[in-house]
Amino acid sequence: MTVLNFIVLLPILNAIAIACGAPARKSALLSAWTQLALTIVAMVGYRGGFAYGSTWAVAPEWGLNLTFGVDGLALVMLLLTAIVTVAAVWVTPKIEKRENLFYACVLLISGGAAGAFASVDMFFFYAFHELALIPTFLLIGIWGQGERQVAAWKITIYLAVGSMILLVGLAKLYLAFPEGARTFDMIEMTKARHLIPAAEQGGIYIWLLVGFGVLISLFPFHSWAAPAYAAAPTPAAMLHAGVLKKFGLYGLIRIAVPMLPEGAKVWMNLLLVLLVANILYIGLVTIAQKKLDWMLGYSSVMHMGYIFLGIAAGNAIGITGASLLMLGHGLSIAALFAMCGYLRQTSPSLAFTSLGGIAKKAPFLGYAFGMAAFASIGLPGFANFASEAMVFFGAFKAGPAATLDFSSIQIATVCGLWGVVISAVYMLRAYRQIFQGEPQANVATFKDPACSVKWSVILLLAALMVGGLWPKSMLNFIQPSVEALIGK
Amino acid sequence: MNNNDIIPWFILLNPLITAVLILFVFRKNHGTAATVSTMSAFFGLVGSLCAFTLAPTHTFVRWIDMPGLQIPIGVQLDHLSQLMLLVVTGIGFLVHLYSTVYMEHDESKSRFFGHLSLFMFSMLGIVLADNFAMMFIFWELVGVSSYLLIGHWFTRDAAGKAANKAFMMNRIGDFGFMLGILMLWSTAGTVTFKGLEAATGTLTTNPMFLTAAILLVFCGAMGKSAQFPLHTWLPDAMEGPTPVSALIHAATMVAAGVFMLARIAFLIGLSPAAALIIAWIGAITSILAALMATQQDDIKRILAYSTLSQLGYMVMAIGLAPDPNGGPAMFHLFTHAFFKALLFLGAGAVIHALHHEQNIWKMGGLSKHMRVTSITFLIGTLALTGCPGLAGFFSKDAILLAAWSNKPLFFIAWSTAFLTAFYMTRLYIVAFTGKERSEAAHHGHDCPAPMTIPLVILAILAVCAGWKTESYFMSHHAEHASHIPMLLAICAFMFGTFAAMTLYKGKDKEPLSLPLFRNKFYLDEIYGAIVAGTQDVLAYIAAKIDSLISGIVRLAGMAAWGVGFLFRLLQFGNVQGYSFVFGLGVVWLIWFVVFK
Amino acid sequence: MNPILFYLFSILMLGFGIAVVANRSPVASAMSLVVSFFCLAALYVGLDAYFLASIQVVVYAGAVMVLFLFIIMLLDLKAEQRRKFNKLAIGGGALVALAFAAQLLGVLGGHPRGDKPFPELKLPIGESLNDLQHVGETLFSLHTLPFQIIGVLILVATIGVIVISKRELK
Amino acid sequence: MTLTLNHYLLVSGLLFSIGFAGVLLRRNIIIIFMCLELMLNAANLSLVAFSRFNVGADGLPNFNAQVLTFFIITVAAAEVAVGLAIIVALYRARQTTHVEDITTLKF
Repeated sequence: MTVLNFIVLLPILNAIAIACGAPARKSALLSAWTQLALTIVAMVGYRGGFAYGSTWAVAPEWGLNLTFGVDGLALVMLLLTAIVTVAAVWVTPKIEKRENLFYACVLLISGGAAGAFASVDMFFFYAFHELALIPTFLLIGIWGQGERQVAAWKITIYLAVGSMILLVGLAKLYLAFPEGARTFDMIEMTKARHLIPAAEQGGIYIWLLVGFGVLISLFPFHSWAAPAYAAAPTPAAMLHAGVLKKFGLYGLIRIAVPMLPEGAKVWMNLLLVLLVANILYIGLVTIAQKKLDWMLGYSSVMHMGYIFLGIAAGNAIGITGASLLMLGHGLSIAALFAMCGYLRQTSPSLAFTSLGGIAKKAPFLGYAFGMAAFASIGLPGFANFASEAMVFFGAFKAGPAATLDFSSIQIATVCGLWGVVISAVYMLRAYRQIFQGEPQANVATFKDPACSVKWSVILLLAALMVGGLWPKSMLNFIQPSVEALIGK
Repeated sequence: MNNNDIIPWFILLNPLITAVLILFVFRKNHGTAATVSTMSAFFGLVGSLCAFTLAPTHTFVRWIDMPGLQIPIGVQLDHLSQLMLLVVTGIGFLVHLYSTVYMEHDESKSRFFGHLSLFMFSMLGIVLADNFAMMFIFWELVGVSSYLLIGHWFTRDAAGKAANKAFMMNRIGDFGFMLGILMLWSTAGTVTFKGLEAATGTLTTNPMFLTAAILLVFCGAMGKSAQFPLHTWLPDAMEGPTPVSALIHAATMVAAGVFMLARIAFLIGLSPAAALIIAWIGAITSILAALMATQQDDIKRILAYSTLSQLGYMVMAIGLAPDPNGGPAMFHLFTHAFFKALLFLGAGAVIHALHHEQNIWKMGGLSKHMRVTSITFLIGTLALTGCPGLAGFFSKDAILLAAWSNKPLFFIAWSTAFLTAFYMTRLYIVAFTGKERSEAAHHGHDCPAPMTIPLVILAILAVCAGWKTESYFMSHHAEHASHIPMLLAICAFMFGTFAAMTLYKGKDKEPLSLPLFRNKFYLDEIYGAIVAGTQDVLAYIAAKIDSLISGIVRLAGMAAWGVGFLFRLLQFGNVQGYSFVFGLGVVWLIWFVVFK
Repeated sequence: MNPILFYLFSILMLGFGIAVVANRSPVASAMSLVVSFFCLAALYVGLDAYFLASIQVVVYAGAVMVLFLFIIMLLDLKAEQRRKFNKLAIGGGALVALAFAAQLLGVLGGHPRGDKPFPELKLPIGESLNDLQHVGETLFSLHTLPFQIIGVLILVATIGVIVISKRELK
Repeated sequence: MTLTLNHYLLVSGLLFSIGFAGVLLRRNIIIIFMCLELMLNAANLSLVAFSRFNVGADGLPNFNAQVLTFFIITVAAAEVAVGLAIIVALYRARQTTHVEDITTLKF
């Protein structure tokens, strides 16, 4: 029973305990904090390669065994999950109806994500993610706001279809290996990746790309994201936007990039077109939004474009940058959704016109939201900037040097750079309309959030600053594992 | 890391620590915040004074260290940065001292000083940066701190909008800057200046590429130093408190662009095409700004346009004579920083005394009551307009000399000099001489000591900054330059001042009104239309397309309902019909099986 | 069984079958159905299936038709008045039936094995075909399970009838 | 001419078509029910014909078919009973045996 098993099983067991009647908020907080502590212990004790391995043979005849194992990249993802879980549980306001089921669902999502990141077995990697799908549906459907049923149904059906496509892709990948070398263990698969015939890789890659793309809200498959986050209760939005979306990207980096290099080359241009659309088109859509929660939903969809740019670059710099950006974006979007949830108490509609001058009444919130906003648009000093810079450097390096006719990936980098301007436009416009100016009538009684919201936001921002001011702390984990995956 | 390597790190990190202390510890007690901030500015000045004497050093820390990408955070003390340190910390300290009184009864004083220290940290970061990536980091941090300071009185909508506009323009500039860095880095393989200097061989293989890269990097400078297309944010930045305008929008931040160009002067030298374009953009900015300044009524707006114009001068100088030691541009930057800060602080004193009255036509006859302020303001005006013997004259003369080889540019430079003399004299005469035009002007009085002392110090500096310091900036001495440019410069000064005197002596309202200049060539409206036309329209279209895409997704749901509806129609309720259909099926089946 | 009898009875059967369909009054249809069953029993005898012939007469002609007549009496059905004819339905129905018959002829036309005469029965001299014994034997030896199921089915049917026809207990 | 299997099959087919036409054409449920019986008996006839036609090794007709016919008859009896009960219940509910009046399951 390694520390990793505890990290994964803790939230799931706690969820069951809470569902059976344990005191909801207290045990959820306890479980979240212990999960964070254990993750930090695991990170401190990490010495490289795949650590904390443990296997349970579930169905030996099919080669199905629940193996856990973690490398640097997965550890950083577990850290992200732990931090966002602590913040999500801590920031939840008083729940009136069925509090136990609420916290059970939140912990199940966190457990599902942690399980997915920690599992080395492709089957359970997929299964753990599915575990997190249903609690999201329940959270949005029961405790959400606005037209929550529609949003809940939409996100669940959309992601279910996405998972189906993904399942087909994974199955094709499994079958692409010659008879003898078939295994679910991702480490062996990465070692035996040369056995996959080059011709088939394109076919498999597109399934994985579309499957993961739906889970990550890549351009054409993004219409579930904004309504779901607008309708979701705060912790659900934080956990889903912050952590669960990273599952798709982690999957791409862990499976698609190392095992299907030719496939990546075949579909490179399509991926570039989609991610440029993700950045520019969704950026413009974000500008057109009139409500804060919708805007944050779309902005999180837009930032996926940068991570995809890093992955499309295919070199060590780009992918390391993309992994760090996953951490940075997860933390910043979680902080933004936490505060957006708190703002919802003054004006449920969260429309820009109905909010104004909040910084005067709630200076801490004004400052914290400002920092989170600046972090998400890539201000140096936060993890987002360091990682976005590496993504741009990596992506630009993937094209030819010293010529003015840029290759497709370099043009995508230029569009990505312009995306930084677009994100500044919508984020600052929102910040000015909500926080600056004279306080409006309905804001008169507004005051700074209670210490639970305050300290969870501080925790998220502190993690962001550590990642930003001293990125080597995270890069020491990510870099070796990325280089192990795709070579120098 | 022997002990004098500590000094540059101390200079850099001291304001950051102060900012963190103020914003998180001294949030409530404003008094201590002001003193802590001013003390740290003083230590910064002392540090940079002794750094001035040090031999050039270069120490760095590895920030991002990957096989293909090494981004260090390093401090580089050399000829250029030692001088700039003096300018930044010197004026920074004086502004800190000045604003302890100016922001006396502002209810969020600690936040102001916190942001001021944050700005000092980011500005010093740019000055000490030894590579492009670190410079870009502090470039954005300077943009954010100017956003925070412009938007200090955020309850006023105008301030919020101005802060947004400033940050947006800087961001557009940074877009080009980052792209330029990427292009240079992908070719040279390194971001450090020393590395780029070593890799000039590989850079010049494709001259077109090098020109494009330099112009993109210059795009960053345009954003920060408010050059022609991206200049409209500077006049609006006057929404911020006056010390902010003095420190940021006169002396230091806007000069960052010029400093960066000086830092890569060796690159500009390699591509004459880029140098010429830079020179022309600088010239256009200076002439436009000078024309606009002649028609403004707000004292701070006039000074803002004058800064714009002088910045155009410096950029033109960099374009004409790129010199690793700084050349005429840095010389002008050095002198301009002092007298422009002096003018802004003087204007601040006037505004403070007249209870936030900024319209010069409401002032008049201030020299009678505010003796020290008006004398120092006069010295600043003369220095700026290029009165022989004062600092401005020497640096402007150096630029005119450099422009002498390119006649059209010289003509533009000369007419700008003339216009500068014109609008500055107009300002002085209307504001300080003649009779009081408003009741507030009547009992204006000199400000308390901490405000007037910086004025006096800056006045002294404005006078003697030009003497014998020119050689510091010139790496190679022009053997014997012709004297014609100097004579023409003196004529420009005299004609300008004389014209302004005759036109504005004893006038009560603006004699000549040129709406084109008054409304700033309608550039703000044009930009507004462009942004509204492209971005908002595109955003609207994008939102519509997005609802279309989500419609398609809903279509899938509708399709399922439609198919369900079709099959429902099969149950038409008539028993005969069912048996008939059944019969048909049987007959068809038999036919299919047996006879086909 | 000589062909003449076969033709007689089959024509009678088909004729009364058509009578069942064509008659206005349900009682007339019922009576023609009974006669049709008798002719069918005769055909069974022609095919040496004496036990089945008797069962046919007893169960069908006897029990089933009595039920029908009982129900017709209970519901006091009148002869149908002239209802408006739905030309299309009538035509369609007739067409399908004719098509079916035509197909049948086609199939039988192409069925050579059916043209051989019925083979002779090898019986020990003097005895007639004791088919009742043989049917009983096969019933209770090969088809025991279906037999049980049929028993249960009959039971279920009777209970069902009682439940359905019971008046609603308000 | 001597009787062959086809004759019997032809007769049973004709009987079946008559029954089937009856079901299609008539509007009265009782009559439809009777025609249904006709169709069942047509099937029985062809079964018995086959039973007589396939004389086994022991020279006796194949009695399985006859047992099957026996089962069909019993099932038909049960079916008539239940069918008529339903018709009675239907009549009590709707006072009609006319097929076109009973369309509750219409869409």
